[in-house]
Amino acid sequence: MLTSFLQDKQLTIALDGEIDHHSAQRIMQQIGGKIDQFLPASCILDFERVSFMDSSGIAVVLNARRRMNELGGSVILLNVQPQPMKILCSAGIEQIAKIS
Amino acid sequence: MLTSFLQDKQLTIALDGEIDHHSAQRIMQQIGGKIDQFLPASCILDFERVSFMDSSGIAVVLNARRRMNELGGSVILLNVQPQPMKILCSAGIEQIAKIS
Amino acid sequence: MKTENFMRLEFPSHSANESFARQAIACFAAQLDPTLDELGDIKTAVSEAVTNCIVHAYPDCIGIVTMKAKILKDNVLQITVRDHGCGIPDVEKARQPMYTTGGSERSGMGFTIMESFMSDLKIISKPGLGTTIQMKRKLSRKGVRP
Amino acid sequence: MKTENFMRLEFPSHSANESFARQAIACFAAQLDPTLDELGDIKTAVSEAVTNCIVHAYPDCIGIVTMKAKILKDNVLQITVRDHGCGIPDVEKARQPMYTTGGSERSGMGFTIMESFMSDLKIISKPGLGTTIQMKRKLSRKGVRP
Ligand SMILES: Nc1ncnc2c1ncn2[C@@H]1O[C@H](COP(=O)(O)OP(=O)(O)O)[C@@H](O)[C@H]1O
Ligand SMILES: Nc1ncnc2c1ncn2[C@@H]1O[C@H](COP(=O)(O)OP(=O)(O)O)[C@@H](O)[C@H]1O
Repeated sequence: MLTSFLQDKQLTIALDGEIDHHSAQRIMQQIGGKIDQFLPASCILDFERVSFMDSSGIAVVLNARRRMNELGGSVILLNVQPQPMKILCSAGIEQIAKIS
Repeated sequence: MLTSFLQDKQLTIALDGEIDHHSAQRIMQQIGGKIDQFLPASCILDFERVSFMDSSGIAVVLNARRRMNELGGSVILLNVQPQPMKILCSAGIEQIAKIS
Repeated sequence: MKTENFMRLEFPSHSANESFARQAIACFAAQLDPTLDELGDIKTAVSEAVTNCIVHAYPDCIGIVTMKAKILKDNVLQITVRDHGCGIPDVEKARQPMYTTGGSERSGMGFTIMESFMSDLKIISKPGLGTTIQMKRKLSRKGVRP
Repeated sequence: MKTENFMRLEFPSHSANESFARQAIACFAAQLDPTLDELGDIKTAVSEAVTNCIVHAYPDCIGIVTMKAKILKDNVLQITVRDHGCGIPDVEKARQPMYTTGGSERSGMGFTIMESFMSDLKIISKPGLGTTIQMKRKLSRKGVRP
């Protein structure tokens, strides 16, 4: 289960490990479940402990962003390591989610 | 090159990395070269940084022991980690070299 | 190692084997002494190619995926990933960024990433017969390292 | 993973591939969540079997080594290592501890180690045609871990 906490309507979810197609579906479901549960104003995905990610991770971010759009909120990506950053940039993700 | 030092006619050689057939020949030559150079009374092989060893490592010890026998000296194995220890024990190496 | 080296790895299209394939290529590439960055690129490209076999080539069954790697001269690593699955009807379309037949779980960025992280991406596909992906990567040579 | 998994890996008999074969089996075995000790045993057995192909089966040439691994029920890993090299004239003799045709660089302990670290060691060999080594290892089951 992903760790998460809520503060001032801001939901922070800490992702973990390698994100590929094998792990992505479970991660998407967990993120979706938490957003549905807390209905936050913004959703922070903490990538600090994501050691590897392929394009399946892009779909994870896109899905989170779609859910947050429905709530009128935003998605922020935190502590993105070099390899995942390369993938996110190659998909132009900085145009749809804030990377900080 | 393996690090080594000589004190009171005792030659200590620090082995390093994984010992398999690929690396063993070079290691044997280097140990032999150092014994020939210093003609020590005893030869200590420090296994602290040997992370893996297969039966090629047994041949390394047997070769060192053969050289030291010719000089009337002994071979002592130091800081042997669990995996290499298992290999050495399965070959009954404690009967021909001191493990401390 | 002076003489040419290669490997050929076969495994069934279970999604758990995506990480196995990545690790296997990383272990094989280790002999070329790649940088962390280069290793990341190679693992990503393999992850994309193998995932495509699992998701697209064999959508309803488990089939065999074959990954080959070969060391060419001048520190070039050549990787081939092959399936005998459904094939790609229109390769030009499939190569386009964001194009996917995989729904919201896929981003359509697989080929785009392979193309930008590797060189000479070749896609050979016959509907009903399967797909072969070939790509290369020149690694910074050991001697040249600071 | 519930469904049966396997892999098949081919590589040329360069001695640099000994460590590649060890790492590949370790990556594949990872799905069974082995202990460090179990992983060490499996890597050692593979190192012995692959080295034998490199040193004994193909003494004067480079040949192909095939390593297969398969997950059987009850967390059993089965490993097969095969060459098409010179073969073993007397398998019973070869299995004896300290028996080697490899001179002072070999200890003659390879088969003894495979036998004590793994179970069901089978050696099938035909002079001139090659050798197949098959061995198994039951891993402590994940559920039973403290
Ligand atoms: N090995 C394959 N077998 C069949 N179809 C494939 C294969 N690889 C890719 N495709 C097709 O090409 C499309 C684009 O692939 P890609 O760029 O990797 O993006 P994605 O995997 O996210 O869909 C896929 O959606 C699929 O229709
Ligand atoms: N794959 C093989 N092909 C041919 N001969 C082999 C093979 N494996 C083992 N042998 C023979 O069996 C002997 C014993 O092998 P082993 O117990 O592994 O010890 P070692 O490799 O140290 O000689 C070898 O010396 C060799 O003569």
